[in-house]
Amino acid sequence: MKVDRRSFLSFVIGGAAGTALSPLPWKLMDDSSIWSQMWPWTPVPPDGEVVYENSTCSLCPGGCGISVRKVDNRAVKIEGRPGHPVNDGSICILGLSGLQMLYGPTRIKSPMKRIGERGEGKWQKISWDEAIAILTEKLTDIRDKGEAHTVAAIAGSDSGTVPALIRRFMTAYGSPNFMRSPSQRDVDELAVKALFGGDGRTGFDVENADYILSFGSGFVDGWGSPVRMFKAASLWKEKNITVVQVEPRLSNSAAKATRWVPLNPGTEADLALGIAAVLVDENMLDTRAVSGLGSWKNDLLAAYATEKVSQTTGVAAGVIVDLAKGFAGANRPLALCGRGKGLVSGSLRETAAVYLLNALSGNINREGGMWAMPEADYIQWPDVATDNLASAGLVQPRLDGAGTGKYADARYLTNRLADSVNGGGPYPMQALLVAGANPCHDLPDTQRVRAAFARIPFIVSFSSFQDETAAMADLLMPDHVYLERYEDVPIGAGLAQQMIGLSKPVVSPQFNTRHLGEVLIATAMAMGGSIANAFPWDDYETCLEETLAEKWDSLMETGVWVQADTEPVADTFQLAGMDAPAVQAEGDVNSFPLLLVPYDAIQLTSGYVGEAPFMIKAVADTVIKGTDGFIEVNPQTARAAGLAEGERARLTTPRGEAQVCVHLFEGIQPGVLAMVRGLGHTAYDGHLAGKGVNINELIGPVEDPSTGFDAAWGIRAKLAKA
Amino acid sequence: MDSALIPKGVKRCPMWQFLLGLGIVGAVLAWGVYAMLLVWFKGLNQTNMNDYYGFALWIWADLAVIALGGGAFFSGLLKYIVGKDELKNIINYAVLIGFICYSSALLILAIDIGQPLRGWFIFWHANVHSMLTEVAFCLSCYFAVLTIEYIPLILENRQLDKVPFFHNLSHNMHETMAVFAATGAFLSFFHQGSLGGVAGVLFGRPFAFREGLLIWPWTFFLFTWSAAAYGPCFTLLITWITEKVARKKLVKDNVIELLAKISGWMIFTYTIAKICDTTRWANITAPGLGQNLADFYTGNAFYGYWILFAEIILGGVVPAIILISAPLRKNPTWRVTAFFLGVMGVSLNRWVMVLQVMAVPIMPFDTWALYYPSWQEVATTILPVAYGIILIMISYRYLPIFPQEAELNPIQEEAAMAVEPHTESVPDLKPANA
Amino acid sequence: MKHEQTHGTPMKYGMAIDLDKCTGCGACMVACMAENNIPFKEDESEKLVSITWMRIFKLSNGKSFPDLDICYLPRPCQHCEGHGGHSPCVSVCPATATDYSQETGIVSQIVTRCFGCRYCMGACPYHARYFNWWDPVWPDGMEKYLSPNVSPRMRGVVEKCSFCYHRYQLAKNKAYLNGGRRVPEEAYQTACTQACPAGAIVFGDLNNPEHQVHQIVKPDPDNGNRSRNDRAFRLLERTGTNTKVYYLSSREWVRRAGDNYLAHEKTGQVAKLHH
Amino acid sequence: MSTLDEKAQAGMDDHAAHGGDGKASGAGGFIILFFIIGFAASMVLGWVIFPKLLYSQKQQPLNFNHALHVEEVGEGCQACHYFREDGSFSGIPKLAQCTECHEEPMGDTEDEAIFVEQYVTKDREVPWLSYSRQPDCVFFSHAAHVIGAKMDCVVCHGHIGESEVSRPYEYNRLTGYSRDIWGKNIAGFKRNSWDRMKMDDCAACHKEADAIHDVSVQTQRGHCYVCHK
Repeated sequence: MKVDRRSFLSFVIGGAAGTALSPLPWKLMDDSSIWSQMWPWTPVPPDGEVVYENSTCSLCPGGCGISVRKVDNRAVKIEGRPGHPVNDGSICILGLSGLQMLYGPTRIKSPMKRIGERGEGKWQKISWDEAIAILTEKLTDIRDKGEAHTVAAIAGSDSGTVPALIRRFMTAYGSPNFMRSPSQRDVDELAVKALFGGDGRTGFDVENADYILSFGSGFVDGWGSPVRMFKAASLWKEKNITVVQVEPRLSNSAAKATRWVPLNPGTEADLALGIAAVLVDENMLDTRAVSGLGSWKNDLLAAYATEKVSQTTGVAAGVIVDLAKGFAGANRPLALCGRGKGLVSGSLRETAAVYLLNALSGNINREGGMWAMPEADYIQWPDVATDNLASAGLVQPRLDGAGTGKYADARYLTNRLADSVNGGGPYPMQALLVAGANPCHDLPDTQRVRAAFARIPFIVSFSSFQDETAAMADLLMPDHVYLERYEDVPIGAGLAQQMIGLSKPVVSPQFNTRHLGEVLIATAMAMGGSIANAFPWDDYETCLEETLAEKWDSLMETGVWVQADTEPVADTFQLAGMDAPAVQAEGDVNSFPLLLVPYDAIQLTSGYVGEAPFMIKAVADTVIKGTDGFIEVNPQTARAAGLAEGERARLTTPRGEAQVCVHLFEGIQPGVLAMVRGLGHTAYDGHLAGKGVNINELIGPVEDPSTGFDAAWGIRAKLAKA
Repeated sequence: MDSALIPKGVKRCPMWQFLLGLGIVGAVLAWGVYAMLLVWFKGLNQTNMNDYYGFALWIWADLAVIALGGGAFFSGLLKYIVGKDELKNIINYAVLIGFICYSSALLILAIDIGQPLRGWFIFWHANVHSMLTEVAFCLSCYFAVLTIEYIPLILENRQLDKVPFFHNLSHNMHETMAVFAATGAFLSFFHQGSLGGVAGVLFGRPFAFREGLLIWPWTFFLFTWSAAAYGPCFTLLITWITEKVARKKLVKDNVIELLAKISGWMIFTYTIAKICDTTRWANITAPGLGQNLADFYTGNAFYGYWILFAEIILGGVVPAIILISAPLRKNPTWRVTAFFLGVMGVSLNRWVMVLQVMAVPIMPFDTWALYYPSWQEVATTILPVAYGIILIMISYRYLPIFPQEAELNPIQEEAAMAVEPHTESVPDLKPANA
Repeated sequence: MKHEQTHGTPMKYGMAIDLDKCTGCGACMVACMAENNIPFKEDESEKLVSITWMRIFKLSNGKSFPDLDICYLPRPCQHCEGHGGHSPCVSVCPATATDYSQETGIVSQIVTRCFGCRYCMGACPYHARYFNWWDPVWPDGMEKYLSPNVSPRMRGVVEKCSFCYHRYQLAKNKAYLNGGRRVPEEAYQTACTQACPAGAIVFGDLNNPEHQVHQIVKPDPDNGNRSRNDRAFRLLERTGTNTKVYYLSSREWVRRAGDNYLAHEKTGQVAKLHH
Repeated sequence: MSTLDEKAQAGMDDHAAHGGDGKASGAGGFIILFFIIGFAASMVLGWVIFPKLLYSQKQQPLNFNHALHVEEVGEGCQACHYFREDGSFSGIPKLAQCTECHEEPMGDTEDEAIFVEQYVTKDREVPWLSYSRQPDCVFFSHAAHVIGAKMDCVVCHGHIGESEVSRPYEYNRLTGYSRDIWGKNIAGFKRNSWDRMKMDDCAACHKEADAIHDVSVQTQRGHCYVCHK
């Protein structure tokens, strides 16, 4: 037969009819839509049994209780722990993002040693044994040369067993150079010592106060224990309490306050003393707890006459009197200080002036008042028996100068580290251990810090993450993250109570990381001798359990231990520190007509851990857009510079310059520019790196002459079209 | 070469010229196809749409081509139902343009949806409350009608017509065309209207929302009306362009003028309705929702009052007057100007009803969102234009689209030559009246 | 369920968000992202293509320094009831991928039904609906924290806040086990409510006088569910969206910013438009 | 076809009709034959070959004897497939549950040996293939059905509890889902309630049981979130 066109056509028609009557097209259509409903490349989270594990968050000093939801072995969500004395079920944006850090790709997954140039990012994976051997050999070498003191350590904090182990290691090794990341805690401790005469910190009973006068403290921007402060701020709203926020910029805290009092940047101390002067002048005082007021009253009145203060601060005289009356008229007024989150050590004069207000209103160590809390003392280890090498090292002066000469009262002057290493110190630094800190990003004048790091021959980072400091290291010995390890978390952060939280391993370690405590113990063992003897524990968990002693069981059960009654450091407030000179912004007014001030935002960690993708996602597009970082400018100032919203500009300070975008903001005084702290990372991955500008590149430490602490609150700047 | 396929009694450009033209437009088409594949394989991130602009250039293009394709149903209605028989001389082209417009719309929709493989859910899991469901059903049905209307035209190709089956099929289909025209008009009423309803039912968006009649907002009727009014304008504009390109007259002036006049009156009445609608909306509907005109036309860089003027005066009143007034209408320059303004007016109206709707901030603390399309969106929007030109080129070359062409352009000496070669190409079927 | 509805009045889940307390910290946004497997990209600063079921808007009173005042407004899906359950988005979806439940008052979004026409996004005046412009990709390892309770979405579909409906489903499972059907107030709370450190969000059944949200809002069914609380307002109440998220503010300028008003109109005192 | 041809013929002129007559009837036969060939071929393709191509089979990691276990443990299905305290359903048991009894090999079957050697001693979960796994977008509440509506497992799972061997796991190559969900019969016919578990099957059963949640304004049926997540 002949297959012609018609036959073929017929075949095709028959085929089409048959196909239409078969399941083929319909099933394919259905199945392809079902395929599109769950593409193989879209993850399907496995189901399983749900359990909740209680632990303590240590991503900031807040000490919140967390409850981690797990599905089989996976942690899937971090929630606030109901009933916890700090946060009672609530949680902050950082705490919520913890799992992105735990499972994130920027973790350091195993110990590594540098094989390329420093900072080049070329690493070789090594075993823990090898890592400990390298560290031991290096440290032994230095020590054997009698130069133990040239080794330094920077930790994120100095409380709790892990920092104590670092410090103990340094002592046994023979170096006085243990440092901690700077924060307002520095000046607070010093102020407690100066004003109350003992070691301790302040605590604020914010929940029971009935008038709040905050000198720039970002009570809803991350100051103190953030979640606790958020809850307090809501409580203030419910109780209809007057909250006054004094700061040059309309921060979120200022917006939440009943009254925002803008003032000239850096004049908080003047305002506080001006208010004190009004209190004295109008005799609205309760001086029971204050000693040495007598003759000082006249000095105060002379130096801080209302009109004069008004001129300095830019706050109208009427307002100053108003604030004084409001403060004095309240039953339990409370003044707070520490700008933003309190990330800078700060000025003693300002701190003392604000604490004075609390003292003058008679609310020291009282309900709703300011408490002078003693240091936590649960770590009671026997003293280290040092050998000769160690003893010789320990008597050397510290690299940062703290504890001697004009810095006699300061414990740590980490802000002076860069200058010291760059040639200003008594001796060169030969090795640096960094744990829980990221100085290459977080210390002011980052360029100089990095230059200093470049001079240090051997740097060990214990960071869990690929941060800027780890990038400068020679040896990476990654710690577990807080969800993988045991650790005690002493909760300071402005609480008027002594509390200890316990972090527990919620999941097993995800990578080949090791607990810092374990590494220290292992290294000490490897070094032998008196160093090994200083660490009489088999492992960190034993150390922790023995240290916490009777608290251990209750901590394991409830996750938090609260000391019932705490005896304050002292009940008497001595006048001190207030006659120090004011700290000025660096730079010359003529070349730098504007002022740049940093501000803190709760969406950014502004600390050791880098922001998780979730947090960056919650940042407004007037803070970062693409990789551009913004500065807030009053429209008047912007007009004068010929800049419009979103426009790129060149921001120059005596310390550096950067390209920024302009965000017009009426909430900031003309002539002042504000930039958020915490951005401009160069490490981590594309979710964080390269976004915005690190304000620490533009600002440098300004020494408070009375303490040596960095008290920079801003820097002079100029702004021009890019 | 292909002269056997070319309708009798007409002259076409040489093959090389035709192929060159096809090649140029084909290149544009290929660019569009490339963009289309990009969108299908990489997803809608290839566009500049965003969460404020869920609807953008493509939906505008859809609405615009469907309005412009309205010439098909309306001239069908006029010819087959109303009985304006002269329109038989342009109805073929109206159908072809309609076919192109509607197939383009469906293609763009297929590109526009985020999950093309599930596009059929709109039929299978239809939500009867949704205007888009109504659109999808009526649009598909009407596209089927247009296909049915277009098929006899294809079958009239000289070679196909020689197949007795096709010849008869075509003949029979012609006979029943009135039924299809009526169906088409009915379906068009609904889908044109539903497209208007798409914006009008958005009661959360005061700029788009309209009160109305029964279940439909006013925009439902305005869209049907405007499609009927401006669709013929587009048909006439394309006819004019085709005549310019072909460099010959294809449709007699009396036919053009008749359709132009009807279109003019339609535009006139539509514009009155539109003005009434706008007045009511501006004075009652929007203020009732706490908004006034200034909220919609100020405070941004693009959408100003000019758009109202351009749409209603330039695109409505002016073409209406030109087309209604006999002396102006008979003047080709004025007439074409009116066509052009009309097409602009209705396209602008659709733009406003899609893109300005998305741009206007609704929550007082929200801001204007402006948008510009990505090249992929532009390319995929030009794709149907290229496809349309190609289909017109082929249809014009091989199909007797314009019944009056031969009469208007008598062929002198080459007539015999043109017929000759085809006898070889189909040896066993000798044309009856060769 | 037929025999279920006889068990009592249907529920109407809703929220009251106290803007006096809200600090704009973003915990609700991140709690929502973590709870609902919301994806993220390297650059999320282009907010118009950034999926945030809960989004915080910054409102300002428009004044100059130092009289400027700002207020943050968290915006989940408002779960509009519209008229009889015809919310703006639900009524326009051509494929019934979103519906309104008379039993819970929740507007659903079924991403596997959605084919991505985005009409609902155009219909929603709150911009509460988000399109998956990209395939969701979690950086290596991070897919480990994904919750099995919420199905990750694929490219090309619309998604939005569900009032953490899966928590209701789970709570109901437990209720069944305990021999009941009703879900107690504390057993079903959204992730944002739970996380909010300022305690600004209260969630519950607006129909249930025992629920805190009812006590705060005091909805008036005879007046289009308007709140009887002087501090309360709803977003774009005049459009008739009839939302179930109520906002509270003691500041008049904030309440006025919640809706469109002609210059002469008084805040919160205009007749509701009927359609 | 022939009627059409006749019709066509009528339209042709005499000259053409002459030669075409016989030819047309001969071709007509072929034409029908070709139609039938095309039709039959595509029917075979669609009904026989296509399902074979569409579905693939996998064997379970080891053979599981349900019948034996049911006999041993008493208590019925709940002994191993139980409700957790939060009301969720445990589904296929984890290894830990099995090792409660199987720490040491019980009996001397080959499968028992595989189980103990490969999984128990190595502490590896058995990668069971779940015949009834619904797509990820589905929320199925066992509590609502088993506790609330007191339904028997058999209604959805069939008589798997009586099986002595694990049947092969069939899955759709395109979607990856189990054939138990998407229908054993390619034509979509169901003999038993457990033959298919697509959304329509849920709906049909709910309708039958008069358990229609007519709360969705749009569908007049159950709210989408009743069964979706």
